[in-house]
Amino acid sequence: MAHPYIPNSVPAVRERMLKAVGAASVEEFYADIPESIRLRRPLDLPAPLRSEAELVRHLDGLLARNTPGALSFLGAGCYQHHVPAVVDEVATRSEFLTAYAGEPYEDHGRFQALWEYQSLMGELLELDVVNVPTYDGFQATGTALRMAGRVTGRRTLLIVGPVDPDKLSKIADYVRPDHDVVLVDAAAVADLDLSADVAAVYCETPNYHGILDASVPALAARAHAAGALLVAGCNPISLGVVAPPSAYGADIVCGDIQPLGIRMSFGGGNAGFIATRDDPRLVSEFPSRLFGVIPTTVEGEYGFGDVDYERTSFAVREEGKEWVGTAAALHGIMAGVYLALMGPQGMREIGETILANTAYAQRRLAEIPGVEAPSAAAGQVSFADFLVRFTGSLTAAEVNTRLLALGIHGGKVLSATDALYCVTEIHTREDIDRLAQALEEITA
Amino acid sequence: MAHPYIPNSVPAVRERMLKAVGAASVEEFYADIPESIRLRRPLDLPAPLRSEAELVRHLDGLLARNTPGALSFLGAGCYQHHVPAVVDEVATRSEFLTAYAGEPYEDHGRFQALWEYQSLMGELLELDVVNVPTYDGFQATGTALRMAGRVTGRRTLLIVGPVDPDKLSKIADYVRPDHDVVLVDAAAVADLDLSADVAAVYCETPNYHGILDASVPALAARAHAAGALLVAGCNPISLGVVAPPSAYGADIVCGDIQPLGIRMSFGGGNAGFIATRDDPRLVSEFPSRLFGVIPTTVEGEYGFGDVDYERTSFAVREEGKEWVGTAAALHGIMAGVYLALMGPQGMREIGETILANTAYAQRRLAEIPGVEAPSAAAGQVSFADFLVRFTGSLTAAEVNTRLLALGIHGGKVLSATDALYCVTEIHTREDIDRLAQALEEITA
Amino acid sequence: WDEPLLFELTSPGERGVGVPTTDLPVPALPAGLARESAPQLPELSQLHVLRHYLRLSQENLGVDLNIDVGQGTCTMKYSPKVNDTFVVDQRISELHPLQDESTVQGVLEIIYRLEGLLKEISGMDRVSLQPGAGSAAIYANVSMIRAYHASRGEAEQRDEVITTMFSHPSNAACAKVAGYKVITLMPDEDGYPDIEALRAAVGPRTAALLITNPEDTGIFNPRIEEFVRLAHEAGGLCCYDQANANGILGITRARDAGFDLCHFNLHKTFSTPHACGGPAAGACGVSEALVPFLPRPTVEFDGSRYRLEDDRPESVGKIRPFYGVVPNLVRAYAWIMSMGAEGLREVAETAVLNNNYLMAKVLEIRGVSAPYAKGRRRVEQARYSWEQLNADTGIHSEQIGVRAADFGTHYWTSHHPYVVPEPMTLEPTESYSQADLDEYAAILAEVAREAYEEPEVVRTAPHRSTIHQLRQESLDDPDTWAVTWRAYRRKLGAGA
Amino acid sequence: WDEPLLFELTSPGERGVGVPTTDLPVPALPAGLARESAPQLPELSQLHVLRHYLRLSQENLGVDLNIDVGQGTCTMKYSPKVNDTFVVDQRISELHPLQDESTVQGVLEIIYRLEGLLKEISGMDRVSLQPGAGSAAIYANVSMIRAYHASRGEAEQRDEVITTMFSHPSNAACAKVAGYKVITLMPDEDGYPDIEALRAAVGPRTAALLITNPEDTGIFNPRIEEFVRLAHEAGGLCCYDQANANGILGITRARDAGFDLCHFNLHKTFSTPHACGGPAAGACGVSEALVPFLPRPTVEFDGSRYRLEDDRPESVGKIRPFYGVVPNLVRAYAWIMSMGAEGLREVAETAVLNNNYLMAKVLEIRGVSAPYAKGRRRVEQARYSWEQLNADTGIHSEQIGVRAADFGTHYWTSHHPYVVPEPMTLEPTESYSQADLDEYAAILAEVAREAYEEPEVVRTAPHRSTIHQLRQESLDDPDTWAVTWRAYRRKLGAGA
Repeated sequence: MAHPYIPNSVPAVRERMLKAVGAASVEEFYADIPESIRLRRPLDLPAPLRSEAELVRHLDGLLARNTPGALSFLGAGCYQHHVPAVVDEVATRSEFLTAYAGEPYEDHGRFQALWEYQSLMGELLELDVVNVPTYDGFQATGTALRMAGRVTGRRTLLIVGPVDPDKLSKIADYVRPDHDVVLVDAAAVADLDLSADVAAVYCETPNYHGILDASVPALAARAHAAGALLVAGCNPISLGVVAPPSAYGADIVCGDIQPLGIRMSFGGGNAGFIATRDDPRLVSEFPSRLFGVIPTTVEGEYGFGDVDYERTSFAVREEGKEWVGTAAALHGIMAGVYLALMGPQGMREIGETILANTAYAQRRLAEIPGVEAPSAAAGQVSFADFLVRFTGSLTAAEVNTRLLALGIHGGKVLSATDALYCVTEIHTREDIDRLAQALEEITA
Repeated sequence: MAHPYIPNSVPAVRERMLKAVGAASVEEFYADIPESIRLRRPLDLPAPLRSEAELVRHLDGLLARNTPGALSFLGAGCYQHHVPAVVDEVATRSEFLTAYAGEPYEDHGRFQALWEYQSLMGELLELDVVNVPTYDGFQATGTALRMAGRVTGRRTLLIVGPVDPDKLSKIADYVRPDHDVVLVDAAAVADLDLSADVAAVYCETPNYHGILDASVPALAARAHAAGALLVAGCNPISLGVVAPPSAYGADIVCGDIQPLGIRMSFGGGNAGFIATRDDPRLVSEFPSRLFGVIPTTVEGEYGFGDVDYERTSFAVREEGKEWVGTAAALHGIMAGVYLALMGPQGMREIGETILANTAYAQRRLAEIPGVEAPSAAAGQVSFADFLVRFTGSLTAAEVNTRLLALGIHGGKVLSATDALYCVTEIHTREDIDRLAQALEEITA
Repeated sequence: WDEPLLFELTSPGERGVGVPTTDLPVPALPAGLARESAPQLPELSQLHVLRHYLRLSQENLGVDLNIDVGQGTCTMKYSPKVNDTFVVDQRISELHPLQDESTVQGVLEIIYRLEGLLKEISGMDRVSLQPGAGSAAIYANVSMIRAYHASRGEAEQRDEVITTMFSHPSNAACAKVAGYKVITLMPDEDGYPDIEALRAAVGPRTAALLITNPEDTGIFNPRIEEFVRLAHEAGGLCCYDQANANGILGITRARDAGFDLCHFNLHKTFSTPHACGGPAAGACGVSEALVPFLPRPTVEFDGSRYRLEDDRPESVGKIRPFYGVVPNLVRAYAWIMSMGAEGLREVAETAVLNNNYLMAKVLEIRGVSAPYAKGRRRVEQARYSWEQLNADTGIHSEQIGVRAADFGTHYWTSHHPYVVPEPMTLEPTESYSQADLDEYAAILAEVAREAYEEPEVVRTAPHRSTIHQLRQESLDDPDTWAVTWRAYRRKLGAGA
Repeated sequence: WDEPLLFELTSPGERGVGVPTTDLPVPALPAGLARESAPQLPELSQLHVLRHYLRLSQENLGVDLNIDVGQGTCTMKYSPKVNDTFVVDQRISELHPLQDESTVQGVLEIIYRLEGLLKEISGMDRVSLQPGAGSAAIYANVSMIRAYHASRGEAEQRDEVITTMFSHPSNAACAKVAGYKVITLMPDEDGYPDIEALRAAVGPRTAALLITNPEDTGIFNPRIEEFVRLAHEAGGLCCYDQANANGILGITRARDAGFDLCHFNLHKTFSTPHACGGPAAGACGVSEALVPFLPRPTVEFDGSRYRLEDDRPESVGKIRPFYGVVPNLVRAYAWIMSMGAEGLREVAETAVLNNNYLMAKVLEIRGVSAPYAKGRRRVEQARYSWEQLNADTGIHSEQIGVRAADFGTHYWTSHHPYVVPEPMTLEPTESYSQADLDEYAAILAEVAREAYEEPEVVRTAPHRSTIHQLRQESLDDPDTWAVTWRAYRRKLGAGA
């Protein structure tokens, strides 16, 4: 019986084709594979689900053991935002979903959509060069730091905390042979003597704790004075209201575009961006593909191609900058659709709503005895993520367990007392009040 | 603030356009609408959900009050079958979903897809003429009977029961001015004197009770002998194994294509088909559009257009055959995709699986004390739908209430004792056993 | 692409999808009911079926792809993608209509709420959402009219229905199916329905007046109240075909002009997608006197639970299976909720502005005119005439339309008979931008220029379509028409 | 279509989607952190954004639309639509990765089961599914190799990695990033990796051998066991790049040849869609000795509950955020489950049959050859050379490819440097039919004919693409390259 996914599994067709190539059986094609490494038994796998109906039923049984949709205050690097239906519509178009690299002619659409993504991010970041997305923000950060290292020829990377420990783990692994990583507090940077070996100062706005740190804008001058670059992370969805790092002198800006219209998917919705000024010294250090717009032989027509291809490992293998490969292009197209839908007005509104919700949530929770909002208490403004401290008898993890029983996901637990909560534009005032009431009950 | 669905709601644009047409305000365009009928207040509607996120949340709240997915034995005119993902993929393509009638050139794809649907149904039904779908099987039946009436010029319509009372209601309303409807049992037909006023004998295979009635094939000869037409309903998904009505002499075949890859959608998934031999006397009585394949000025190229357009109300208003309008074209395209995926092998397999499951379910349920399967007991073969009789203390409706508490939808209640259950290819043996066990418990 | 026919792609032995098979015994079928040979369906792998239909889809346009202002009377507006997401949701798509009411409260609530919204929008007392489309709703209304007169013992006496030439042909055709004689009023010289003709037509045999307003010409009948009064005085009912409601949402309502019944096309005014010609959805609004005759069931709410009420003894019965094209009811509900009163009025005003803007642009083109009501505005659509261009060049309106396909768009002429010679009906709705309207008018202007300067280009169009000019003759000849591949093989196929 | 740039379609004041606004006070931002002017994003209505991207999509191909056998090494196979339905399901798409484990048992089970399937398919002891794609998996493997040697105190000593020229460039590049010197073995005259060169290269500085097999030429290295033995004898690890596994599923496994590590590209062999270049997914398989170094967390099962284990002290740590590209893990799981052992073998055998069939067809074309291993079969892909055609006509392989676009398809040459002159790499996979392969070969034959008979047609191609020939020069010049619209406006735009 032919398999629906394998047209030429029809026995008569196989025979016909074998005959056409003069082979007695497919074994002939494997002549180069020595007997000693041949697997002479069937793979030990579960019996196949041959009908689509059975497959759907099997998967449905597994998916039924997942529970989405509860009221959730989780963020910490993966954000729940409303994804406009048009983003999904474009992302699921066969033409985009099943294409690959292609060439500029028959896959013109993909080149244009990705170049437009770069351009939209460029407007948001106020920078002229944005890459075709890399895997995720962790990778983007690792690469941005390595780029700074190559530009400066220096070894030390100064990471201004707080930074997600998982991201730090990735950075440490990724830069290990060439760089030393030093983690410092934002507050401590002012006192630090930036030695001549500092390649980059890395900071985030908002940072891991959601804080828009007032001390960040001054970092660029300090870094530049020491001959280092300022590498800045940011959450792109904040940029309708928050200044892009380029505005305060960042040399390389990086982060993750998951918030821009890409679903959380249990952490599968990431894609990393890296952006710089249009300075050949920086541009030539990108490992990623950079699509450029170019004229064609017909006046007024636009085409697209790779900028400075000779940078890449595709062109020169290990002599290229790091490596380039399949990464997260479709997420770039999706983020492009998102930004096109939002426009300047939408980005401003969403930024304001999130800022207002974050402030309200901290205010509201801090009213509860035994609950504190330390950043807000310190006069700091947070965006989406914010710190909550439980000073009563329950640990943050215990609070979460009790919240879950009420159908609420509490924040990411950072320590016995602290957790990182998150609100976005999808949270209503009533949602936040519901959390507050639950916490009042729990901590009472 | 501009509405995302109304580009020209931007105030500056409106002003510019008003100026371009020399109008002071949109009021001028309404000059012909007398003041006496103007609504000089805003409509009293709920406040709009201006953001997509709020709209989604509102609808999600409503949809959360629906419970799909329980084990269900409901059929009776709306069938749960597996819908291949490719059917949905094609059905949700913007190009098909948002197009309308179009013309043969710029909307060639739609014409071809619908002609192919007609052709696929033609193979299944072994008939040369199949319409672009009408609304549903009820409408198709009403029209098929009216066609028979016009062909014969006679008044009486002999309906061989059992027939869905809702369908009978539709037929009665639809043929009222021109026809008298007489409902008879299949068994009774043999004894009936078919008078000279009979326009059509109408029968169904399988019928409302799911029965493949052995007496049906003989009806054609009796009808034809009396100068009447045999109008036959059938469930198209049975036709991989069950003979098409054309094989036993039906003149007009009709029914609903919902089983062919169209989701139930609370009864919104219908579309009606009507098919005949390629006899101009019959063809000229179709009210629906009939697409035909035709050559173009380029050798070997196919185009499509309307066959015998002058039949239709589009062409000659009330002088046409009944009427034609927007009906259910996309459901036709979907059924076409379904049949193309299934092929002869798939249609045979699904027919066999349903026959086997229906027989097993009757056998299994009839083992339970107080539960009978009267059709099976009478030696009749059923397809998908089948009768179940509860002879114990509980009514069929009470049984359903108790099944629901166990997460099972019982069949459609027909009377205090009888219900119409249904199984398809999606039911496993274990599903049927689970029903049986539940009924054992309930009726014990 | 120039995608072959599905049947030409068959490769014996391939299959597109696996089906559950069973070890259970398959019962033998009664004599004569067993299929003897397999249906000659094509055999293709899944990718090949998909590719075929994806390519066909790319050979099609739609609201989303082109500037779809040319299908006048069809109200081609944007169908928001978000509303599609609700109906592919299993909590709609996988509901069986006979499920226990306790498990479908959400969908019943949506139907109930949508009825409420449409009651306010039309001013009527109840609304049935059962009809499958606009013409089905017209038929349902006619059936209710028949039941109403029958309930008063006037079924025999009242056997005439009056409609107008610029109302949709289904008004005439449905009335005929329901057993009525049809009287069609022609327009007066200004394009308004002729009130003198109405006066002559009404009488004791009048069952109803079925009328569209604005008519398909985009002209609003300003004497509509008098039309209604004349029909009422004769004892007839008045039924409002609101297919063209898009330009008057929140401006004027069926109730305000005294109608007894009305219908909406949810796939037009209320944005559900046209789906290549359905599934659509129709809504019948009626005044109190007609409520007993509404199709069954209705959805009722007792303050805590929604339920289906089937016990309606005077009802005309079922218009279609179950309760209507539910997915489109959900979409229409969502659309209205995303609009609100202010939004609906903005829709109407923008649609009307767009139409009058486009009309001004189109009337600048050589050879085109907008017959009737000279110098007056239109509501949301307009019927134009290429009569002058035809007189000058011999090119017909249909040919202009075919040539427009080369520019990635199209238009529709009008229903038959062509009262307006060489017609073209445009309806830009609120969905298209000023730039779209400018571009569309520019395409028409270019084709008109060609008609005057290079008529062969127009006459031999299309040049950039999937296919070339059709040989239509064979469609009306029983010896050559081919509605299926079977018929084609038999009649025309060289052993294909 | 020739769709304009998004930025050219802007219409100030329009917007594409509404956003929740709030009455709550918006806090003031710290000095220097408030944005001073709105980003210059385009402003379009929803329909116009949608139309733009739908038209762009129609200017693109993909596995579903064309005979996508020309992207050799990429394993362009059918991605079943049903598998997409699982990942748009909210029970995957709306899961937060930090949700309590009790609420995500289903997805954890899928990851755990997929690991089990890939363990059997590769023969390895554990598999990490965290890497975002193939190259990321290569990097993860190199990082584990580094950690392994470091754990044995040999980090300093072992600073060389050996790979082959016909292995993917990321093997070389990732090793370099991880701090290794790279030694690249060239093919011997039969196209097999040169074993003498390997003998010369291995030694106490060898950290690992990174090797693809079959290589990108489609040639399987029959001495692979000896390669592994030589590396092992020198104390190095052996890491198998299984990007080209599609033709050998169930035939031979990484474990069977003695490898310590391997990786799969789930978007190649296991059918997850290529998505214009990702998101993809990578899987790293390792033998017992390498298990401690796997990225954290792993998914563990205690017989009743699945959980994430983050406490892995020797782990290389995080390779990416959270747990991998979960949607693609779900798709790959579903695909394998729809295949089973027999199906996977059928995939491999059919892919190899298709490749050898296509090769026979292609080699009939004038001007093309398949260098190396003359007369021997290939596995699932083949690298061809148009060297003869180029010598005869001056036409380059790239030009043949561009002309193929006019026939609705395309192909890829090879990675740089072009060891095979004028290369073309074809990999038909199991997804395409005999008729597809015939058609594809016919297109190449036609273009080759043109190259010989009407070379200008090829030289000036494309003729039927969205756009015409590109002026590539500007892409390498900092004064003219334009990665964004901002840059374009500044450098080249006439005040655009």
